[in-house]
Amino acid sequence: MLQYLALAAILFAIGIFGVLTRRNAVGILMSLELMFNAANINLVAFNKYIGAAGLTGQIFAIFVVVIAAAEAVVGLAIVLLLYRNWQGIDVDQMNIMKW
Amino acid sequence: MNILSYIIFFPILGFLAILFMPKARPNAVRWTAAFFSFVPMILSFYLTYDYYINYSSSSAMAFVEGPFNWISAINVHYFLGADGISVPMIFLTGLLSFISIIYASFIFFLLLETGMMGVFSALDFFLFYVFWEVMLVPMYFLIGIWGGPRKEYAAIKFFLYTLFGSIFMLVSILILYFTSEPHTLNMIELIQTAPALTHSLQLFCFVFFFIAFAIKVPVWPFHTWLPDAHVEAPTAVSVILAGVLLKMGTYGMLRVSWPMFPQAVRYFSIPIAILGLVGIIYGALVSMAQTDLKKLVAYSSVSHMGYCLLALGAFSSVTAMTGCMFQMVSHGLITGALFLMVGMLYDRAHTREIAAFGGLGVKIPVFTGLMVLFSMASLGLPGMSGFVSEFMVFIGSFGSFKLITIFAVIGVVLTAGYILRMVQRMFLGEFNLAKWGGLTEINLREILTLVPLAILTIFIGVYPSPLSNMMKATLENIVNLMAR
Amino acid sequence: MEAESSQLVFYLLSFIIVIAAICVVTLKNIFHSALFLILVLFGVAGIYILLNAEFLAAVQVLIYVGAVSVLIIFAIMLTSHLTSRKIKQSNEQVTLAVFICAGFLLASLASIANTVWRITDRPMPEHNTLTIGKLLMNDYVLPFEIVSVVLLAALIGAIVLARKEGT
Amino acid sequence: MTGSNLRILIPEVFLFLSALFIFAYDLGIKRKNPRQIGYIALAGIAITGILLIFFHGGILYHGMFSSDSLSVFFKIIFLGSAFMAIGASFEIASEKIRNHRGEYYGLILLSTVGMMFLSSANELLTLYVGLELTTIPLYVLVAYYKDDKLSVEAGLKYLIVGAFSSAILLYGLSLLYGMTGSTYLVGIKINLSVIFLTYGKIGPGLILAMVMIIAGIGFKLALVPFHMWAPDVYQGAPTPITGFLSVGSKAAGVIAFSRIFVNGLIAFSTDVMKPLDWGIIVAILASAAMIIGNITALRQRNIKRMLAYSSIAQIGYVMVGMVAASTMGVAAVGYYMFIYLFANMGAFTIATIFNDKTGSDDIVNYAGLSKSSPFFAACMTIFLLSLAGIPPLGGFVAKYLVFAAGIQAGYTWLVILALLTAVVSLYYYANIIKMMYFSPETPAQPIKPSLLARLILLIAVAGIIFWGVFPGTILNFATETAKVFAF
Amino acid sequence: MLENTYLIPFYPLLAFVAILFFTRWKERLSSYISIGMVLIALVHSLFVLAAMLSRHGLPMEKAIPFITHPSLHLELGMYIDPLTAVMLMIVTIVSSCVQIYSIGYMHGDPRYSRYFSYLSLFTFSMLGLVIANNFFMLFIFWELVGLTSYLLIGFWFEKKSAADAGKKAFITTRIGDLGFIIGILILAAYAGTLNYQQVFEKVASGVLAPGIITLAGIFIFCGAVGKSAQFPLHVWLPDAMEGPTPVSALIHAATMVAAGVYLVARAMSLFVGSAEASTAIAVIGVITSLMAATIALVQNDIKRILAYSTVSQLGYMIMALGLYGADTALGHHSPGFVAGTFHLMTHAFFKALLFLGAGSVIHAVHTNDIQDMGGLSKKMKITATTFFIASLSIAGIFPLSGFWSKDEIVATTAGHPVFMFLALTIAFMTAFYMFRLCFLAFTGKPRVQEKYDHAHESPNTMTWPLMFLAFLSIGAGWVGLPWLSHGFSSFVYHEQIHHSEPSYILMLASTVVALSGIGLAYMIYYKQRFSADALAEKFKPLHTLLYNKYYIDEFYNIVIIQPLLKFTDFLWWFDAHIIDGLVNFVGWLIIKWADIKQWFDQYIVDGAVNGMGYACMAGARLFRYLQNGSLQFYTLIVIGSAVGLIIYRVTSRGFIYYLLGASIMVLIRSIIRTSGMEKASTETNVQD
Repeated sequence: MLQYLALAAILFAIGIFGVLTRRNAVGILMSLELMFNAANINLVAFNKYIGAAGLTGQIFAIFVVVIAAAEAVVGLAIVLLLYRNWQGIDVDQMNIMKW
Repeated sequence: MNILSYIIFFPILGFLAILFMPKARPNAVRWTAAFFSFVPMILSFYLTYDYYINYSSSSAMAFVEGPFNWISAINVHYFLGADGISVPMIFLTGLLSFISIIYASFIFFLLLETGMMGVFSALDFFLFYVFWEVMLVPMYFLIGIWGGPRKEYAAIKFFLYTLFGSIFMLVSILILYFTSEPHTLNMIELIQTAPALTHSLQLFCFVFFFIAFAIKVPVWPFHTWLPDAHVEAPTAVSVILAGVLLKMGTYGMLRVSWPMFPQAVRYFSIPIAILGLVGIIYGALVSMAQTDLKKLVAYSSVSHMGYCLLALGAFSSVTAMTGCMFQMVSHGLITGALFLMVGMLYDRAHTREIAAFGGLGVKIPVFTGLMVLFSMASLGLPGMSGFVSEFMVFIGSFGSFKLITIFAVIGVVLTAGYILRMVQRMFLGEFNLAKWGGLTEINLREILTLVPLAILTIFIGVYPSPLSNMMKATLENIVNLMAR
Repeated sequence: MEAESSQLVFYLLSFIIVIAAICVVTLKNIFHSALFLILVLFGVAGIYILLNAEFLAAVQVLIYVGAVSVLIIFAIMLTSHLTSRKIKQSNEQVTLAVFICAGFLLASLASIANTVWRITDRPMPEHNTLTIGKLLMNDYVLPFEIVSVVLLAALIGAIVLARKEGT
Repeated sequence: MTGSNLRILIPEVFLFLSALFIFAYDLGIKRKNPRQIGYIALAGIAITGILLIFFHGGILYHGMFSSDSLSVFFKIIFLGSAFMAIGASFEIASEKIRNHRGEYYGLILLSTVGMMFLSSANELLTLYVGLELTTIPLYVLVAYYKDDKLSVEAGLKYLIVGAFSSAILLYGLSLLYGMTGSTYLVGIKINLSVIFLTYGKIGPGLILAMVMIIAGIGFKLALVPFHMWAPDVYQGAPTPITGFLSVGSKAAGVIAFSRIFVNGLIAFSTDVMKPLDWGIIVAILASAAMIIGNITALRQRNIKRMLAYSSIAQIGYVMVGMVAASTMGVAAVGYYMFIYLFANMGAFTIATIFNDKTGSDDIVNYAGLSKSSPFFAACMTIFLLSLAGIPPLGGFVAKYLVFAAGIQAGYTWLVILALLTAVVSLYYYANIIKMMYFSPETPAQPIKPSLLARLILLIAVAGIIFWGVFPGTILNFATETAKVFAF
Repeated sequence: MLENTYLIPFYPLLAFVAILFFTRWKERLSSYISIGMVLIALVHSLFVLAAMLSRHGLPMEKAIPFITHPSLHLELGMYIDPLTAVMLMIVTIVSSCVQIYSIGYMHGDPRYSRYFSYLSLFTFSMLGLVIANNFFMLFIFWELVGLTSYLLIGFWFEKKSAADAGKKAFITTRIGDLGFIIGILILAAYAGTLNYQQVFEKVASGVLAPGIITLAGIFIFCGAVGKSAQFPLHVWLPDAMEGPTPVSALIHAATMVAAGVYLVARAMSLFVGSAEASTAIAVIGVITSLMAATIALVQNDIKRILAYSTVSQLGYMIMALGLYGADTALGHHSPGFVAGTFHLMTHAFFKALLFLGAGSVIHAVHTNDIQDMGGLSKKMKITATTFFIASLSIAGIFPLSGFWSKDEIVATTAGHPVFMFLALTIAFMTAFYMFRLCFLAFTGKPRVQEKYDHAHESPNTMTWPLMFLAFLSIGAGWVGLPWLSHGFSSFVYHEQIHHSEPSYILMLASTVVALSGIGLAYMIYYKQRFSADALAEKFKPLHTLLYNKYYIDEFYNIVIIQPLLKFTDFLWWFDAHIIDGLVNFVGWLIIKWADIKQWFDQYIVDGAVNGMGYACMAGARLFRYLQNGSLQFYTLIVIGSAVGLIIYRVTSRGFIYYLLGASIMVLIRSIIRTSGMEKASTETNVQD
């Protein structure tokens, strides 16, 4: 089981890296998907090895997939707004408010 | 009979009433404010009289109300009562509040009065703390709105400084609450149980309470808010500030710290007395350097309240404690009057620079006479209250601290020094006709505000035993509690 | 034997997922990143199958590929004039990010390795798709309903935001 | 299976239906009267509140949804904050939100539905889904001024950081599930102790899980250091939404936190289980929140940013009650949030109105407000003083309770720190009061808020004063909620 | 009448109140009320004296409680014994004379009524002081006396010198009172009471340790030092001459300054318990006396001469009392007590007369400088005559009153050769400077003609008191004639009657000394055999020293007052800057922290992201536009701190590494950014 967890951790870390470094808003959203997937791997792995009696983990994962999609939808809508307002989606530009 | 509750909450009614009054009629506001502080004053007089006649023989709380459940979840009760140390303070508060409102009818005074009266009669720690803090806000507004050129600085400094002090009190209150079994905030019960705390915890709580009270007093070196607040505050506010608010610190010590932490007081008695001594000398010396009359009076408060602390250091002497109480009352009367007079002068001359005046005795003899009277009272002239209190402080504390008291006596000379120097530079000497020719003598209203203070000052100085008897039983009880 | 082969498959899939994920977060061309993301998602679906979650794998492929195709469209649409240029796609905190990610990885791997896991040897039930369906309609009907509201909210929100106003 | 108990879902369902009705109504009736929809939303909230009185108590789906006193208490807070946010929105609805007014109100209601579900959730999945339902409409609402760069930027920041935190939270939740094999908090609690009793240890995975969950919920709470988004988002978002974020959304975080930690992980609240305890972590974060929040607020010139930092600090105080993990602590947290609802929503309502009338969020522009609009200034003063914790206002009792709980739990250092920072906080609160009252300037024209806004302000003021002086009712209720947790 | 002695102080008090509140606007009436009341007091005092005589000096005491405490009982009361009765007489007589005299002297003064109210208040205080039965009450009136003397000295407060003098008097005496209070505190602490008789009983019974008695005695004596203008606190008295002359007569000759002597006499039972304290008193007394006498030799201001003379005479009395205490403590007999008190009485009369006479002169010529006078005896017969009588009396010429009392003092020194020598020296000098004054002022040619022309005899209200006092100056001493059954000493005594046998040798010696002093003055200033100026020139350093009063004022100014004022200024600075500064600094620090944080955000955080060199760059704005990924920085913080917390809880050492690593990263980042600036900027250009 640990190998799955390790995979999830690595994937999660890569996702974090993406969120931290991607300048492109869509890129950040993609990285977020990686993180959600990593968590899902965890859930499903646990479901198999620990919570075998039920399917809670898998069901959890299904919900996560749906929610991730919902967030992606809203996220893309906001990205669209960004594009309208800034003519670009480089998040480095989104720094009017600071300090 | 809920006389204490009436005294406390009547002013609030006035505040609310005035809030809903049309602003266009200042006279109506003035009369309403006067009325709503007049009634508590009369009640406080009655209370004092009643206490003196009927209750002063025992140390038990009189006029007790409660304890009624207030916030049952945290054992907070509505619990009021008055004894020999609170009754004189209530009297003083009632009198000075009315005088201040007569002098300048700021409606925030009514809120302030509620807070002050509440502090002096609360017997539940929560209630005590609430009233303690409640005063800050109206005071903040009073200084901030109507104050002098640096009012904003002074107001926030006062607010932050005293709040800073009181948070330590809150921590201690909570510790006391949780260490008592069963948990209680009842001061009377805590006085019985608190000395059973471990030594270190007692010291801890004591120090925390002390910081809170010391800032209010103000004890050197926590005094720096005071000159700023006083100088910037409008006259009537200074009166209340000096007359009542400063007394809360020493009142708190007498009511809370001393009976609850006798071991800690014993442990710290010498440092306390030294702080008092430093306050006396330091305050007097710094007063001497002042060029602003109001600042001079303000710093003299530091000096005078030092006597209280010195007396409190001599915890085992009833005489010292009585001296402390006397000093509180007398300082309230005298400094209140002095601030009033400074204000009256300022209203006319628009300056408080001592050097700007000279020889005013020629032009405004009545004012000068009263000023000299209160100055003399301030420097502890026999026949006036200041002398009795200082003398008793000395006698009481000499038993415990010989050397410290001897040094403290030097304060008497220093006080005479700066007071006389002030009187001489302002009222004696050559009169500058060109500059102050238009100065007017004080009017009847102003005289009437001062006369009660003068009469009381002299009365206490000449015939102190009523006041002394009023608080004797209570103070003896405190001293006995201290022996635990 | 079966176990060994599944191990092999796992490592293969893992390798693909990790490499693809790294590509997703580092490639300069956002379009390529998106394609690699699809690869990752397929890989994860494979992992799900390994973990006896066939239904989830199907959901993964259906929804994610749907969602990600939208992402790709967006990516192309919004960055068409950027992708052609060779510009940095990552910002200035890369090294710090690497450090923190490494820290996270180390910490989490160490934690996971030292933690007590109560691994049961009971086998997974077969045909769990049916069970999942039943569960969703019974025990998990409440979150199911909530998630439907989430979707509704997301849709309405997206429409509100995305719509161009009267101009 | 527990069909008879389905009635406890009625308030949530009704609120959801009101939202749907608003969407439909807005489509059908073409916004002749912009206020109409607002009133419908207010009515929906009010009726939901009434329904809540009749339909509560009981559990559904093995405790997945439990309508206990704790949840009811927080639901009242959510509904209150939604009510006040919508009330305040009237001021901006006519000017700034020309289109999609219905969606605006509907999304607020949907978010509130999410909070209500969240507050009842005793199971990780429901909790997570409820949290998402709370958050996703807010992403949209924050960016609702679509042509305003600030608002969009705020939306982006909120979305990215929010989704990021959501993923982190999910990772933590998955670990928690993996360690215990259960998503029910009761199961988690039991299984963890079983593991500990069986194996003699649990392992650092729990730390990983706890920190990840704290980080995830910390986003909702704007708890330092997960607060970085808050000032920007608060500044950019429409002001009523900012208020809603700072109260409703925070309260949602608070209840999620208390459900997971104070209920599920209660065994790990003290250092008995060192290093697996979360108490010290939260205490550190709380102190950081109080310090950073209060100090950074000192020099803010924008009232919304200032209130953002202030609310960052406020959550630090709440967390002091939380780390106490006791009956008193939970009661204190509940009471705190209740008063905070009035004070903070009130302050934001005033900021909304002020911005609407003057177009400015700068504190400098509040100068002399007491002369032109005394009522307005007086209300603001009371809100600020309550936030600062000055008696006899509610904020004082709230702080008192929180600190009492802290002292009781032995966190004396934390309480002293909290008190010290409270003194600091007074400075910036008083700064606004100073502007309003002490400044010699006189603004050109008085600000005349609408009747509804006045009413809301009056209710908030009355609530702060009344429940400050007589905290008994609310406090008893809050103490009652603590019985949900078995301490 | 004896039982009602306590009423005596109240007569003048009544006058004070009446004048202050009711008759202030009617000047004549005010003065009449004042005088009437003091006369009533005088009559009452006479009755008291008579009653006292009739009961052979049996004391009586009466008291009411002031404050009652278990540890301390303070009371207000009266204690009447012969000493009290005599003091009452002295005070009321001198006061009456002075008040009557003042009618003329103060005529036309704008604050005429107030002057009389002050005089009444002073008389009240002085009488209260006299009848007190305990140290506490004594102290109360002691201070009130100080206050009224302040008011009276500074009566012409428009004159800066007068106001200054009043202040100086008050403060200087208060310094003495400091010791007095401490003495009282010691008594209260160790004896537990402040009542005279109870304290004395404890002293006599040996309850109090000798050390305590010495300490208490010396401290109480400090009060007397201040009030009686003894060295080193004598500096206020000469300055106090700025007040109206009758005031000088009343306060600084007859009554207030005598209060110190009275205190020593009153507390004699205490001092006899300690030879050390008594000796100290005697030494102080003689030093004062000698010093003041030498100063008086060269002064030119008529009132100052008299002032120094007063100081000198008071020192004389103090010395006598001190010697008595010392002798009695050692078991010897001594006439010192009687001598001191006797001289107190006679001195009161002739010194009052001298001052009033001086006032008469000043009234006439409007100058204080005796060098500007001369030949006034022709124009002012009564004044001149009475002045001469008083001078003879003070010089100790038989049979004037001064002779008898002075003689007793000299007799007291019999066992102490040094004291005796000094006493005689002082007597010589006294005679010399008094007659120097007389001759310069009243005889010879007028030195300033216009002043002389202007001079005239004073009105009757002024001359009558002069004559009455002259009569007393002559005859008051006769009550103590050794041959008339020792009238005074058998009435006023301490513990036991002690009559000193008249020592004719001593009488002769002192008369010779006095006469030679007069003779020398006669030679120099009347006959002008020697030139005074030449003498002054010859002993110039000494003359300068004396003329400048040993530079004591200057010494105090330089060593005490100026440093003190400097110190207060420093403290004020200290308070405003250091203590307050500390408070403000903390506040400033907190606020600054916000700034620092902002600065941190602006430069460090940005810098970490943007590169430190951003501030140095010319195209900083452009660069900033490109960078500041604040959003991602937020996420960085979120995950970074989460990871930090995890590591912190898992392994504390790892946490340190983590922190270290993170900070190194930030550092490296900044360095890289600084060096890699150009690349970044080119990239910017590409994008644009």
